[in-house]
Amino acid sequence: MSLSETLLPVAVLLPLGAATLMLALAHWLPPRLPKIVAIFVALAVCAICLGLAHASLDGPVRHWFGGWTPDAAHRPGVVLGIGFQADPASAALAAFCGLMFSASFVFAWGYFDTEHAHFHVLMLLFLAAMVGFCLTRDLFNLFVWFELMSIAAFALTAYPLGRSALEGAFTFTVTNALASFLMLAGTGLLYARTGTFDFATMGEAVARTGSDPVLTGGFVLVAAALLTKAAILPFHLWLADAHAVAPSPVSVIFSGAMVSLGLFGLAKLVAQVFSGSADVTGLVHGLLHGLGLATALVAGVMAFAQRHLKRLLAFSTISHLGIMLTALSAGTDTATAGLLLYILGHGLTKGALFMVAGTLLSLRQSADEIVLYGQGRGLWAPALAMIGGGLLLGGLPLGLMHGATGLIERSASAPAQAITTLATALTGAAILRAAARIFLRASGVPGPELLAPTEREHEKPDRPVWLMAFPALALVALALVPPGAALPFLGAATARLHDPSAPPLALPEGGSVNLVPLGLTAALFALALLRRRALHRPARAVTRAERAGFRALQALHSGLVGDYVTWMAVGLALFALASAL
Amino acid sequence: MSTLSPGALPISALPWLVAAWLFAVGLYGIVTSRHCVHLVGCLTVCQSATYVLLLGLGYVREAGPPVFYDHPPGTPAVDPVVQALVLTDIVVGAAVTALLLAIAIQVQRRRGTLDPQALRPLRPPPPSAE
Amino acid sequence: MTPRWRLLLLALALLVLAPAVLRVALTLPAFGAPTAALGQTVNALAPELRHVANMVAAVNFDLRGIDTLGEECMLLCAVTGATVLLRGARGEHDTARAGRLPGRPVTPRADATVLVCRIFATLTLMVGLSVALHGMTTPGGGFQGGVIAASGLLLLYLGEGYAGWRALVPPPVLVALEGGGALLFVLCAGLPLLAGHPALQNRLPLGEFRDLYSGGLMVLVNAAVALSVAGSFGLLLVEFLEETREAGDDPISDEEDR
Amino acid sequence: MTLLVAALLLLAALSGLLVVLSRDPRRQIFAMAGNGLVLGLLFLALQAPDVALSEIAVGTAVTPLLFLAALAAIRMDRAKR
Repeated sequence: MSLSETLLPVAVLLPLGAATLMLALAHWLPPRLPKIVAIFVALAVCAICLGLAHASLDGPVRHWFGGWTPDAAHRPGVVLGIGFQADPASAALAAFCGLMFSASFVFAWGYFDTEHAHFHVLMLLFLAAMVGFCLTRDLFNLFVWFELMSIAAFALTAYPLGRSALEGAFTFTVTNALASFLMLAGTGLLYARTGTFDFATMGEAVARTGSDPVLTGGFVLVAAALLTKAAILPFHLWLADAHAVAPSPVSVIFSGAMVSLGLFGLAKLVAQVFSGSADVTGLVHGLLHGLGLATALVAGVMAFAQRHLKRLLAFSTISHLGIMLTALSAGTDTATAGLLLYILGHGLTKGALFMVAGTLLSLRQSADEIVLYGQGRGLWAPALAMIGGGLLLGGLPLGLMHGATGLIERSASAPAQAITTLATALTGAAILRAAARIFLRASGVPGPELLAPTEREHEKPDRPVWLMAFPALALVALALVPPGAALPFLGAATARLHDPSAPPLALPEGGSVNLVPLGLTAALFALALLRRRALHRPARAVTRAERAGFRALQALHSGLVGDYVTWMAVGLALFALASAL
Repeated sequence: MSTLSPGALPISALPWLVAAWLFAVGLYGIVTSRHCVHLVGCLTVCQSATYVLLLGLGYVREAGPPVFYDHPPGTPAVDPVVQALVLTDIVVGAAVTALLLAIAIQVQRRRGTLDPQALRPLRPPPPSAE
Repeated sequence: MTPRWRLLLLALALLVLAPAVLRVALTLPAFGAPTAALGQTVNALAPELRHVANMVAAVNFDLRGIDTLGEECMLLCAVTGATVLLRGARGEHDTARAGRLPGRPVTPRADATVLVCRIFATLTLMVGLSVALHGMTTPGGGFQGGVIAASGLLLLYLGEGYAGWRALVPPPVLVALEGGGALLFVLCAGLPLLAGHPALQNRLPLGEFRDLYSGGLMVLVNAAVALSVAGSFGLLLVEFLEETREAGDDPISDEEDR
Repeated sequence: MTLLVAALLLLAALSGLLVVLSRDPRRQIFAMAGNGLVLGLLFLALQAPDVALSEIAVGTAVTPLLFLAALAAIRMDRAKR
């Protein structure tokens, strides 16, 4: 075995080993050690995966656990064991997860002082699950990491033990547990038909079978689970509650990496397993595209109407996930490349923004932009990170996200482009509005956001500001890297996601600078801050209508677990309808 | 689909329909539940649907268990792979149930109620903010 | 949404789903005649390749061992989460404290009860151990054995009462068992890498078919799972039973706690 | 399909319904233990003794016990209020 083949399982086993060791010794470890170990393990995982990404440029790196290679059974189409496979895209995403975790560990320094290593044990298991999710090439193994990711996330959400955190965690657990049952059932259906779990072998079987309700049903169940994780309308309702109430260092991971992994998993499955099924590709191009657009728009509007900073960011995450789903459903090579780049750019930016929210929760004891009005003075580093992040999300023509948007829009229709641009502008303007209120004392009468739910809470104070600000600024700086440098790698990554031996793709060098999103962001931002109390009758009527509209939308996101589960069933029904037509 | 006429429903589809039934019933329970602990119980019903489905998929008529202690290897046996998948999942399912129950206990302590209709993570702002 | 509307929406969704479910159910391979080749291949090959009689164990601990490691970690996550939730609210930041809560008023128990409970607890433990040990040859294995052994703890609780019980099963030991078992599994997976073999490769002598020791590395993995599951479920039971006691029942004296 | 498997499948469907319909959590525990037992027997009939063992240990013993403990804790909290 070559070095990279040996290192492939280490990327998962290292965090697992560190976590179990820390748990076994939790009672006797000095309190500082787990924090240091966790940072180094996350960095090591990042380094290993970067190495794997580099090595896989010469062809995919594979590792068969227990030595059960596909020919161990001496029967074609029967794969006895489980394989990991690093292609450039998967390995790069795993490395990205390692990076986000190390940033989050630095940010969380001092947050969980009193607890016995439990936080770090859970986080390391979480990291291992995400890396495994990226690297596996076995459907049931994918389910295992998906579920491990979910369970670690449940536990971490409830960790602060606050009222909201507990209720958010309850909703989160119920909806996502249901999603994992769906995924297990879907995996079972696909196994019953194809007789294998291995992606490549399953892909061949799917292409042989052709149109078949069992395969489509299996895909729908698995996709519904992944879309629940990726918070796509109407499966998205849990996210805003969970991300808003989880501890900030955990929210960084949730919004920055976990949710977009759901979409990456879906993209990988569509490319490697279901590319030969016309039914499935029809669903992807049709229903998923519509769902993506709807998600982007609804969540964008919801983000604009929030006052609780973390909830605002959570809705912005949903909105951007909708945009990513449109890229996924477009299915062209440039759009897929755009999707991969967007995951990175969005994750870095959103991670930084959640860190800013966490900083405010720690230093100013609130995350409500109206309560915090003018309280951010003197915190120049978080202000810088927040304004930078808001501009990036709002379409600043610099950095990874802009490059990604350029790639995605090449294969988007004009109405789709209009919707995604509007969604981008709404989320960007919402964040900038909050930043202006908190840090610059800019005012304007609050609009619909005044009615949004909020919570009085805080996070552990007395943590060094620079340890919280540095990772946020570093992530924003990384998101500002010019995308041109990454294009050759991205070309190889996109091509290999579909076919491990494909030649690298030549991606179009950065297109024209598109200033429309930024202009729209600025306009919405100005609109929010120039708002004055409605005095005249027509103005009042407009305000009332606006409030009624937003109230209806807020009512949809009721926070009641029964509602959320009902909407999940509706989502499944949508899939059933779309595949029957 | 020509096989969709109601009279021609083959009995061999029974396990799949039972699985779908269990899942639907569980969903109904979750949606109408007025007590979080009851809701968790309904969730376990949904989960049992996946077990029935998977084990049904591996069943082979007139075959023995995939344990060759009494029968020599080579005697017909059912699919061991789906059994392995379900086996571990049952244990994990119990642990997730425990996690949910722990959350429910704490919700009761913090809120004094366990009616899912009354639990929503973030509350509308206090009127004083106007 | 009012509950009525919600129910209506759910009914509508299920109604739409019903024909789709029916269609899938009717196109699936008929019950009792699966077409998947993997399972039958395992049945045909694994007895010879791994010298074990229980195919489920062969799949769980060897062929798809990394899945089992993942499931093991889920268990760890869920139990750790539940522990944090329950303990955090009791204000027990120190794990040691949960292990020694002296001064619990002991309800006097008849000697016969204590004896019967001790006997049954021992029996349960033995059954659990036996189920775990015979995992390679007969139905059973680390998962089931671990759960059974952990439920033996409950009988001890009935017999010994709270104080004696807490003294017998201190949570730090259970946590160490839980984490240590999983660590052993990770080592089983990782150590072959150092020798240049694939992770989890079964390099130990395979033993005799139908023997207690058969399956090589699988025996070790099975033991690791048994330890970890027993520790996890033991901890879960301890923490939940702790919740059923009044908080003010037994004020902890500081001297004893130190 | 043998009659036994069919009967157990229908019984499982019924006991699952009972779990959902027992709205009182304390009564639901008994329904749940019954459901676990039925499922265990069904798995045994489906030639899955390993899974049956696991389901009976977990479904009829450990899970109901956890529910009992949780309900006791909740009752105590309600009594305090």
